[in-house]
Amino acid sequence: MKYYVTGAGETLLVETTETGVRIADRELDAHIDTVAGSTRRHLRIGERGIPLAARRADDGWVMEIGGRVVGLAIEDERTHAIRELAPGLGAGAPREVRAPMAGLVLRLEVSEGQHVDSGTALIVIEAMKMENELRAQGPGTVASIAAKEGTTVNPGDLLLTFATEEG
Amino acid sequence: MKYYVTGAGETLLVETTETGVRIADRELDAHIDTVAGSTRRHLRIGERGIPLAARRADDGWVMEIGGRVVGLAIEDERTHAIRELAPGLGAGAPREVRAPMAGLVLRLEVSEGQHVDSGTALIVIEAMKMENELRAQGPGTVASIAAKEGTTVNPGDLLLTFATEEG
Amino acid sequence: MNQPPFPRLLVANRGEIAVRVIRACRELGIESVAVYSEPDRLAPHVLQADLSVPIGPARATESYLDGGKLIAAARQTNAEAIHPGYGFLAENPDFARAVGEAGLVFIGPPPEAIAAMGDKTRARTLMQDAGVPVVPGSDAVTGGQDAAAAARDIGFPLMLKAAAGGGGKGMRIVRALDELEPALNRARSEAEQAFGDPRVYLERFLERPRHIEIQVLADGFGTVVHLGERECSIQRRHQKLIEESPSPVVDEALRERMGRVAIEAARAVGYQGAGTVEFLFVDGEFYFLEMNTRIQVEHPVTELVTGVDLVQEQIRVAAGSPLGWEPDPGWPLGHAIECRIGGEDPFNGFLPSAGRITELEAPAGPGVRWDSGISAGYEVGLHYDPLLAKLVVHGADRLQAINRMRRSLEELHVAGIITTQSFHLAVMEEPDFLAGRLSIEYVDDHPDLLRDADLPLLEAAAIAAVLLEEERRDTPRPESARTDGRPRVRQLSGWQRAGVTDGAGWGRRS
Amino acid sequence: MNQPPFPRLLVANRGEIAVRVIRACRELGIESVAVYSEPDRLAPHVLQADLSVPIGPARATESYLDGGKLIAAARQTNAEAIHPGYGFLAENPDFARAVGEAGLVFIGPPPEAIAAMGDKTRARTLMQDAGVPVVPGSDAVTGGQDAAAAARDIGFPLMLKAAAGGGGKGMRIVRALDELEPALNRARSEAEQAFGDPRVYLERFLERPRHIEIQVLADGFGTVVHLGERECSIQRRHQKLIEESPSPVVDEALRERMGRVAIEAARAVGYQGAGTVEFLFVDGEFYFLEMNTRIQVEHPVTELVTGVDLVQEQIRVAAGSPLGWEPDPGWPLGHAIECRIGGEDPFNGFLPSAGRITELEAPAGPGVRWDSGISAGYEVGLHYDPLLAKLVVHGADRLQAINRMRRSLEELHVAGIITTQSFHLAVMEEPDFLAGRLSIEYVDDHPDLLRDADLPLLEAAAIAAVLLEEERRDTPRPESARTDGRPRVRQLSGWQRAGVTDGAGWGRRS
Repeated sequence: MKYYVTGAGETLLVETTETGVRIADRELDAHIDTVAGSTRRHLRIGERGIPLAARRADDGWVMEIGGRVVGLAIEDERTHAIRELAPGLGAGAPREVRAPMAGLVLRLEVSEGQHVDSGTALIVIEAMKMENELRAQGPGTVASIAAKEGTTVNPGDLLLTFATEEG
Repeated sequence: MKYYVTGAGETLLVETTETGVRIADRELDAHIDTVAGSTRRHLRIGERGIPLAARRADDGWVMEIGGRVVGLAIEDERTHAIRELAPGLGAGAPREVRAPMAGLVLRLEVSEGQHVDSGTALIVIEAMKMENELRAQGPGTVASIAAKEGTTVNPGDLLLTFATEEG
Repeated sequence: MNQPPFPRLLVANRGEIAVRVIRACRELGIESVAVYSEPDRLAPHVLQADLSVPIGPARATESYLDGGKLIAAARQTNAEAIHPGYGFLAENPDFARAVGEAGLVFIGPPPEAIAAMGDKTRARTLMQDAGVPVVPGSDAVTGGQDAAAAARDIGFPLMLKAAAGGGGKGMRIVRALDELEPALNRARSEAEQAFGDPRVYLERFLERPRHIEIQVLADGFGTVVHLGERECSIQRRHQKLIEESPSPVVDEALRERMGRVAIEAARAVGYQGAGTVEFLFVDGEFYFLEMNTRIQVEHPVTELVTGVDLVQEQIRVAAGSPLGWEPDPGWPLGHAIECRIGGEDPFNGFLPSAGRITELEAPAGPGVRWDSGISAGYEVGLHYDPLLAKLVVHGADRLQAINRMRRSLEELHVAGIITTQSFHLAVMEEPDFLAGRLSIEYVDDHPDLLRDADLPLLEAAAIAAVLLEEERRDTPRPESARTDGRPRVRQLSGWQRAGVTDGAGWGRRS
Repeated sequence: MNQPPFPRLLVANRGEIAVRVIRACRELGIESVAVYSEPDRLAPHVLQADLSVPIGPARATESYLDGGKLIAAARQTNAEAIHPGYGFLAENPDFARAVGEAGLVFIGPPPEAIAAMGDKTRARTLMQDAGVPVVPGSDAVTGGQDAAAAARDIGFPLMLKAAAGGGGKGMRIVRALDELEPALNRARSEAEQAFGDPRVYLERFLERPRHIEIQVLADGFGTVVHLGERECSIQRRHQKLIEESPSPVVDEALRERMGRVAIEAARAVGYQGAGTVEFLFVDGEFYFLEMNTRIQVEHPVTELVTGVDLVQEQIRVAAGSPLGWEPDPGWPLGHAIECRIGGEDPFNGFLPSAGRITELEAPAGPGVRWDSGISAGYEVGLHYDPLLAKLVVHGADRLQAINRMRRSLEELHVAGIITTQSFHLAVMEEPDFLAGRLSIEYVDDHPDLLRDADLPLLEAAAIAAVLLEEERRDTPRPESARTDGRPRVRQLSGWQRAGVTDGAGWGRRS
């Protein structure tokens, strides 16, 4: 089975085989074990061991590897093909901006319908006695705002939806 | 509610009250908390904190406290009274000797019907490359033997039953 | 065991420093009393203390910053002394005075010494009088003309600083005369807001200095010793991240010179207990920055290269014992490095990360010290400082210490929250750090430290994810069916976890 | 990082010492190769190594003791060197020779040095020739008459010892002439069984000696240095339990004298690498016992009081580097103590305790080193040595080290198996230990160390149990109903968990 794995701005094609995986034209003898009662895993590629920790996210995996945390989205070949064949499916669709931590909504910096550029401040959340500013990742239009100033939010709470543009 | 708690050769009477417990004529303000996701507990007697770990055993608790492991049997008042009113219930009844660890049964040192004194060797189990000898805790007669030489046993497996005598 | 310095001592703090002080008490035979706010009811410092007293809600002003409650808790438990740790009330002269007036011993210097060092312009004057080199500068200026005159004397670029405080508040760099007046107005208004005191003074601005500080220890009999230096140049927004001892640029002669000056500085304010004299160091010259009148976060690196337990000595001296020993001419012994492990995401503008720590495996083995205020199952909240633990290593030399720190950082496993572990790992491989080329601009000068995971790491992660995905798909999933074909993670990830997949998008406001 | 001594090294061991060697490799920039038997597939040493190779089933003779498999694993992974750790094949001259013949570097002394020290009578003779004091005794005796003649020279009481081995096998104390012949026959038969070699020799029996040993380190250029002593008197059936450095009875002059003798002993066999010369010490005199030609379990106490990483030095020297440094006249620095944490129940005759470690919180903070081969979730089996971890502390003096060890032992929390933690805690409070009054009979001389929990502890446990019981009864229990009124725990506990509730009933056979 072929999978498209996306993380840290890269998409990698990984194919599973009888004895392991194929990646970038290399056949690797690869196995993974779970350490009992923990998120720790032991990936073996040939004799090489790579310790990591993995937990499942919505439709992918969050990996702790080499002291880093990497979020990876996974699509199998069929899903990937369907998405590729339906261009524009994602474009212009509302994107959700969610709270990455608990805190107090100090200020909304934008209003509904406002067009923003990449880097525009959207919202400021106070946590650990610091003000944390969320900025737009790309150009787009604010579709709706769910957060209210002066209220507290929890991680994952919807803050606002945002229609991005191609490009 | 009154409880009889037996461990390390002592039996203590502990009564629960509105605010804590009564023990040996002392009223103590006592509370216990569980540390999330672990067997660790925090017992507070007044302002004093006593860290311990507790797990439930068959009819009591195994406590790790001050670096020691203590097994405690608990009876409530009613159960205790019933047992006290039926003297001799336990006396002469078969007592089970169970394997305290996994290992190989190297030798049976006694046979069925044999009378033994306190300290007589009953059975030898090999584990961690050492021979471990189980000895009788008091005088009695071997009622039945479940263990077989040359077989492996797991912790808790019945090895033999033993009829003790009073005294 | 010898007679303990006090039968019972209250620790007026939380987190790793409270655990540190409680450990010192246990080793000295002192009963420790912890205090806790509501969310800290089962925090590690409470679990390790002999006694504990609740002191109010999460908000620090109603608990850890309420001196009256702390003193009442000490009285209630018959504690004879209070250790303030660092932060909270540790450098508040009024609290120190109130503790003494309540008949309790404050583990720290006399209130007058705290007050003298707390007022930055007064401290400057005191230090100048004591022969301690200070950055050329002015007294507090009253207006634009006054400031302009002082600026001409000092030269540009220069720095405006609040007289009443530190920590970056009310600070402004001024590079030319025409910038002076608007900068002065802003700095005065910031200082007024932050400290209730608008006074501002001018100092020459030093380009890329190092931060080097001297640990001192003074008893009540006039003995003041120094325990060498710590280099703390690796900072982010005036918060130290990595400290080491000895400094790569301090030799025996310079150490002796700085040590003598630090001792003079301490004597000038009648110091007692453990304290730190901070200097800026540039072009072979050092200048007094400030004195911290308390134990510091980074004290373990000095403990490792001297073998002296600073917290135990601090307590012994406060109990009226003489120091009773001399600094060893063989110090420093080897080399020590500390990395502060914070609950912050270094690839995401050091955004605070809170949540339950589901798994924790601390590094261990030769030369590794782990001072923490966390444990598995502990809930990291957003109420207090994000410092979770300090990873400190000791090696025969700087190279062995660095290699040991890298090995230890690789061993550390924390699940449930994001920590600064990966930032520290990047520093341990960065050529300027390896060469000891440091300045307080180090973090800003090395933006690559905050770059994302590289390709080999990503490939390994991708292979692991695919193998786990196959395993998962082979296993029946009773709870939730798979969703439609849209790759939700990919779409969301750029927004929910910006920085991890698409580059940093969050930042703290400066 | 400097050039690593080897690009890649195979660690022919498991457990804490394998983890220790792998950590040294990481810090030296060497890639490590772990080997593992089937049950060790996910053991900590495998998880920490860069590469790993399976070498067979649980039984050590088919895995960790199979030299051919170990050499094949090194070849398969292109490892240049093999570190044997301690135990298993560490003192097997044939294995050391085979490693060399396979073109690999054995991290240890030449096979000839291992062989010379492995034969106890030959070693005695070599040592006598080198001027090393040995316990007065005989060569191997051939029969009763021969033995009786030797016994008359030596005097009673005396000791019979196997020429081919150690560890208590084939040892017999003889207190009078008429006991000699039967004891000789039994000792010869035991020696034959244990070592395939019936040769036995006689030695004067020393009453209550201390066990004191000297760490040596030798390079390939003729430099041999010593790193001071370790006192290892606290033993149970010839297994060390607690070690410390310096010894409470060794002063600078004695250290110098013993160190010189140890260096001579090492030179006499052409020693290279790290080794230990063990002595019995009584009435101010010391006598050669044996030389261990490998790294020892208790090496960390020496590392803490010298700052030298013995495993790294061992590897560097094996790679052909000269030592390149001199012992420091300031050694020992402070005081270090090690407690071996075994999976054994000290109140139950040190009965082995196996099972899954469900929770593990290791001690930490100032002066604490934790060297372990376990982690939470790890299954402790019965196939190998019960040593799980070493808790080592470093203090400014012996008192601070003891207080630190007690504090650390109180912090240690292991759930799922029983450990020797409580035994060590009892020793840290025992007056003879506190006063440094030690001998190899210490454990037998202090049976109270193995007594049960005292009343205050029991009261606290009872209160906790009752509160938890009420909490439990208030909570619905879906799984099992309560049984009849008979107090089953109480009846069973005396039998199932003898020692915890009714006094010790289990013991290992001697």
